[in-house]
Amino acid sequence: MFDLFSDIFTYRDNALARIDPRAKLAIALAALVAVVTAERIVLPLCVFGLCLGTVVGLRIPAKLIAVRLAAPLSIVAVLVVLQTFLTGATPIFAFTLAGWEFTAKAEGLRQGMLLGARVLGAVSVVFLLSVVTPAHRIFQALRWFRLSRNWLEIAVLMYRYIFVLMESAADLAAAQKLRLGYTTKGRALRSFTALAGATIVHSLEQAERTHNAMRLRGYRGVMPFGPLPALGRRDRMILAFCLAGIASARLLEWGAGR
Amino acid sequence: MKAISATGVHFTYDDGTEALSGIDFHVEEGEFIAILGSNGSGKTTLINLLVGLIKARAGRIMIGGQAIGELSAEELYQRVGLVFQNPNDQLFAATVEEDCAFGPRNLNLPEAEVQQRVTESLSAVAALPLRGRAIHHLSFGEQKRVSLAGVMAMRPSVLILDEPTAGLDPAGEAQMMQLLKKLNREEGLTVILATHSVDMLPLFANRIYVLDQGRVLQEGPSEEIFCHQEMIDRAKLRLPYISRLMYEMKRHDGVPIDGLPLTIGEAREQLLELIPKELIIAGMGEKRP
Amino acid sequence: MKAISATGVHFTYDDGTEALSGIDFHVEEGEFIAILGSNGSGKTTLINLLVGLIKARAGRIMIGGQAIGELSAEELYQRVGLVFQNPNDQLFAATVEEDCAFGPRNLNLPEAEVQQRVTESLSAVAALPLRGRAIHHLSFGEQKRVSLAGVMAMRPSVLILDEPTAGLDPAGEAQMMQLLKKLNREEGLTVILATHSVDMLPLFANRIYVLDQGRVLQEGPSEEIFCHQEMIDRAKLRLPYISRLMYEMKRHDGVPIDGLPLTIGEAREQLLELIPKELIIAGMGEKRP
Amino acid sequence: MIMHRRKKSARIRRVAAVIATAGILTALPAPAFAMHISEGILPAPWALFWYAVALPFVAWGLRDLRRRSEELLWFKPFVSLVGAAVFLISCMPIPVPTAGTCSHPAGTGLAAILIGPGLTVVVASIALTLQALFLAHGGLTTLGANIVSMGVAGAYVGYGAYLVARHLGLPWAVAAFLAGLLSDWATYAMTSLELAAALHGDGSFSAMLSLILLAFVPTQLPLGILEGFICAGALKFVRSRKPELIRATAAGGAA
Ligand SMILES: Nc1ncnc2c1ncn2[C@@H]1O[C@H](COP(=O)(O)OP(=O)(O)OP(=O)(O)O)[C@@H](O)[C@H]1O
Ligand SMILES: Nc1ncnc2c1ncn2[C@@H]1O[C@H](COP(=O)(O)OP(=O)(O)OP(=O)(O)O)[C@@H](O)[C@H]1O
Ligand SMILES: [Mg+2]
Ligand SMILES: [Mg+2]
Repeated sequence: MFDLFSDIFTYRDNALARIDPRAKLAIALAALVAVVTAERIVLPLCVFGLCLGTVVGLRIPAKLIAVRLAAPLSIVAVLVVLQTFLTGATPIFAFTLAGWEFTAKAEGLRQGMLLGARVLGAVSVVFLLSVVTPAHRIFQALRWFRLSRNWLEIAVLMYRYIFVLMESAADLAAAQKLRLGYTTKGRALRSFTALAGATIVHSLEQAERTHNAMRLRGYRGVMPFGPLPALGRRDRMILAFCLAGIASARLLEWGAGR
Repeated sequence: MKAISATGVHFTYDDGTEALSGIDFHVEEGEFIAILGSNGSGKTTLINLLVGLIKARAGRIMIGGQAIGELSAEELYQRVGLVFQNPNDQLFAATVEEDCAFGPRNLNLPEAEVQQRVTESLSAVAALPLRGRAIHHLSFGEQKRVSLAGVMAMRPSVLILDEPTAGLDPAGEAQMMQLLKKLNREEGLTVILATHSVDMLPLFANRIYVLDQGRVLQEGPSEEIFCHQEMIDRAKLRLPYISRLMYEMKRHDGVPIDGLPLTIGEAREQLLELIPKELIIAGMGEKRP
Repeated sequence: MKAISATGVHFTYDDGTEALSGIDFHVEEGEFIAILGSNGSGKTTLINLLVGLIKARAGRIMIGGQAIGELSAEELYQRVGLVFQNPNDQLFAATVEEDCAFGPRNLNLPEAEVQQRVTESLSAVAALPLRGRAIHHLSFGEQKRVSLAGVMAMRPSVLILDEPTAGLDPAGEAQMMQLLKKLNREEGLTVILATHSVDMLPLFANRIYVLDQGRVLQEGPSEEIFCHQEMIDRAKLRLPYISRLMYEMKRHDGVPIDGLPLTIGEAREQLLELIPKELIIAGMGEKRP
Repeated sequence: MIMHRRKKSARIRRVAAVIATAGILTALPAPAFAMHISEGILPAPWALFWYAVALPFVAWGLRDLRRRSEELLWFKPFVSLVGAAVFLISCMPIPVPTAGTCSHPAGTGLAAILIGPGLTVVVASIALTLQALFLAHGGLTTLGANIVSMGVAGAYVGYGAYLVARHLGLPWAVAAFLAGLLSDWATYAMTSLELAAALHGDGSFSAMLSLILLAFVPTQLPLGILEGFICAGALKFVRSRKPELIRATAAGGAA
C-alpha cells in the first residue's frame, strides 16, 4: 500500500554508488541548471536518454522506473497539449470536436515540446541521483553545502521515522480493510480519518519515546554529525570532468542558438 | 471440505525479496493449525496472502472452495478474520464497544443485531466488562482480547492470528490459548496461528507447518514435527523444553523413551513407568489428578 | 559496592495510576539480575526510574554510591545504559554506524575514538558486518543487537534491558542471552533485565526480583524463587516448563526429587539417579556430553 | 460582426481547453501529483524567484525551531515525528468522488494546527525535498515554488482560518474543517498562480490562470472538502486519545 521509497537499490554497489555524494549532488545540480535553461529540446532529451539509459543499465526494475516516470510523463503530455492549443500564432492544423474548433499552433507546439523535454531531462537526472545515493549520504552532502543543521536534524529524524510509522499505518489500514472499512465512499472517509488520527497519535507517542532514548545517550538538543572527510582525488576529477562536460554542452547549445 | 488452501504460492516484494517460494498449505474445516517459523521465514507474508491483502505472483489460493479473486470483500471477510500481532495497530475506535461494532456496522446490519454481535464477541473473549472502556486505557492483554473480539464480530469461520501470544505474560498467554482452543473445539472455528514460540503449541495444534525462508520445511502433527531435530535446527527453532529434556535423556543417557513426549503430561507418564515403584513415596501417588 | 539501588521508591503516573508502591531494589557490581513480573506489574516504570527518565514521588535511588539527583546527565548516562524493548524507539539515525556514533559524539570525543567505540560495540554484539546498512533494512533481531551496540558505545558499567528477548525467535533469543552472559561474565558489566518469560532466566540470572502490582513480591536466587508456587501464581507467572514437570512429579506422583531442578541439566541428573541402571540401553550412556 | 465571431470562438476555445485539461489532469495516475509542480517545468528565472520568496519563510521557521528547541529538549523529535506522520498521511490514497481515481490529502492544515505555520513550512520543505529526490513528486528546481504553495500558502491560510474561526467562537471541529479546506484550496490557488505565471507564454496571464484554476476545480473542490473532514476527524481522534499532547501543540491554547 505504501510502497514509497524503494531505496534498497541505493545500497547496491556500482561505480556510480561509489562516487562521493557531494560530487554527485553538485553534478546533478549543474545538470538541472543546464536542462532548465536549455532553449532547445536537444540537450534535455540527451540528458534524459543518458540518465534513463544508465538507470536501465543499473538494472533498476522496470516497474519502479515506470512508477517514477508515470506522473512526469503525463504532465509532459498535458503541457504539450496546453501550449499547442493555447499559445502561439501560426496555425499548423485545426479540427473540430463536438462542435468546438481546436487550432494547433507552431510556436505553442515548440514551446510545449521544450517544456516537456525539460521536465523529462530534469526528472531523469534526479531519478538517477536517487537510485545511486542513499538518503543519509545525500544528507551528508547537504551538510557540506552548509544547509542549516536544524533543518538536517529534522530531515534525518523524519526520514527514519517515516518507515516506522509506515509499518503501523499499513497494519491499521489493513485491519480496517479486513473489517470492510473501505467498501463505500463514506466509510472510506471515516476509516481514513481514523487512520490519519491514529498515525498522528502514534507519532506523538513515538516522539516521546525517541526523545527519551536520545536523552539517555547524551542528547543535549543538537544532533551530533560526524566530520566530513575531504573530497578524494578521484571524486574531484570526476566532478571537474562532469562539470566541464555539462558546461560545454550548454555553451554548445547556446552557440547553436545564435 | 477445505477451509482454506494455498497451492504453489510464490510472492516477491517490490524490492526483490522473495518472501515465499512455492508454498502448499491446506487446512480442513475445524482444524487448529500452527505456522511455525523463525523471524523472517514468511509467516506474515503467507497470512497476508491468505486474507487477500497482497496478491500471489504465482499459485492459487482457495477459500472454502472458491478462488480468492472471485469473492467480494464482503464475502471474503465474513469467512476469514485476521488478528494482527500488535493490537495497537488494529484498534482504531475510541471505545471497546465502538471498535467491536465497526465490522458489523459495515455489513449494514440493524443496530439490534450489531449490539448483539458486540455482546457475543466480547463475552467469547471474556471481555464483556470492558465494553464501555476507552481503548487506550486498556492493558496490553486486554487490548489483545478486544482486538480478537472485533474480528469475531464479523463471524468468520476461519480465524487467522499473527503471533497471538507475543508480548503476553504467562497468565495472559495461557488465557489466550485456552480461548482459542474453546473457539476451535466448541464453536467449531478453524484456527490458524503464526508463531515462533514452540512450547505452547503442541498442546493445541492438530497440525504444524514449519516454514523456513519462504518454503514449507515440513508439515504434520506435532509429534512428527518435533522428531526431526535437524529440520528443527535448520528452521532456527528449538524443541519444546520438555521434549528437549526427554530427547537428551534418550539420546545421550540411553534412557528408553518411546517417541518424543511433548507435553508435561506425556513426559510424566513415561518417566513414571521408568522409576521403580519402591522409590515413590507412599501415599503420594494417590493424589495424582 | 552497590552498582545501583532503589530504596522505598514510590511512583504514581499523572493519571493517578500507582505504578510502584515501595520498591527496594539493590544490585551489586557484576551481578546479573532479572526483574520478573506480569504485564503491568511495574517493570518498565522501575527501569525508567533507575535511569532517571522519571522522578520518584518518594524514596531514594543511588547509582554507584551517589544519589541520582547529584549526578550530571553525562555522568549518569556513562554509568547506566538502557536498551528499550522496541528497537525502533532507540534507532533514530539513518544507518547503523551513525546510530552507534550518536552517544560517543555527544560526549565530544575525538572522531578516531568515536570510530573505535563504534567498531568495538558492534563487534561486541556480533553486528560488525551491518555497519554501513540502513536501519530500516535490518531484520528485527539485527535491530535488537544494534540498539544494544548503540548503548554499549557509551561504555556504561550497568546495562539495563527491557524485555531483551521479546519478539525474537528461539535462535535469536539464545543468541541474545549468550551475548548478555558474555558481557556480564567477561566484560564485567552489571546486567539488569526485565522480562516475563520464565524459561530462559534461571540459566543466567544470579538473582531474581519478582514484581507484582508495583511491589517486590520476593527476591532471591532462582532456586529460591521458584520454590514458592503460590507466590509465582500470585504474580501471574508460571514455573519454567522443566520445573513444572519436576514439581508435578514430586508433588502429585510422590517421586523423591531434591529441591526443584530449573534447567534441563539439573533435571536430567536427578532423573537419572532415579532410573535403574539396568533399564538404560547399554553403550548409550557413554555419549553423555 | 467579425469582432463578435472572434470573441465567441475564443470563448469556445477556452471552454474546450478547460474540459480537455480537466479530462487529462483527472486521468493522471493521481491528480494530486499535479499538486506539486513537477521538476523542470519552471523556467530558471521563475524557479529562482520562488526560491527567493520561500527562503525567508523557511529561515523564519528555522529560527523559531532553534529558539524553542533550546528551551525544550523534546521539541525537535516532536516536530520531526509530527512531520513524518503528516508526510505519511499526505502519501495515503483517498478516493475522490469526482475523479474516479485516488488522490492524496496535503495535510498542511493539520500540521499547522499541531506545530504552527512557521514550523510547518520547515517540515514541508523537508517533505518536498524527500519527495523530489526519492519519489519524483515535485522537484529540486521547483522546490521554492512548491514550498510557497504547499508550505507558506497552505500553512498560513490554514492556521489563520483556524485561529479566526476559534476567535469567532466556532467549535474547534468546524475550525479544523475550515483549516483543512482553506489550506488545501490556498495551495491549489497558489500552484495555479505559479504555473500560470510561468506558462502563459505570449498568451494572457489571467486567461491561463483562470484556465488552470478551472481545470483543477472538478477535483480540487471536493478534495478540499475531504481534506477539511480529514483534518477535523484526525484532530478529534488525537483529542480523544491524547488530550494532554494536544495542549502541547501550537493551537493548544485555542484548541
Ligand atoms: N514490506 C516488505 N518489503 C520487503 N520485504 C519484506 C517486507 N515484509 C517482509 N519482507 C521480507 O520478507 C521475508 C518474510 O517476512 P515476513 O514478515 O513474512 O516474516 P515472518 O515470518 O512474519 O517474521 P516475524 O516472525 O519476524 O514476524 C523477510 O525476509 C522480510 O525481510
Ligand atoms: N504513561 C503512563 N500513564 C499512566 N499509567 C501508566 C503509564 N505507563 C504505565 N502505566 C501503568 O503503570 C503500571 C505499570 O506499568 P509498566 O509499564 O511499568 O508495567 P510493565 O511491568 O513494564 O508491563 P509490561 O510487561 O506490559 O511491559 C500499569 O498499571 C500501567 O497501566
Ligand atoms: Mg510476522
Ligand atoms: Mg514494560
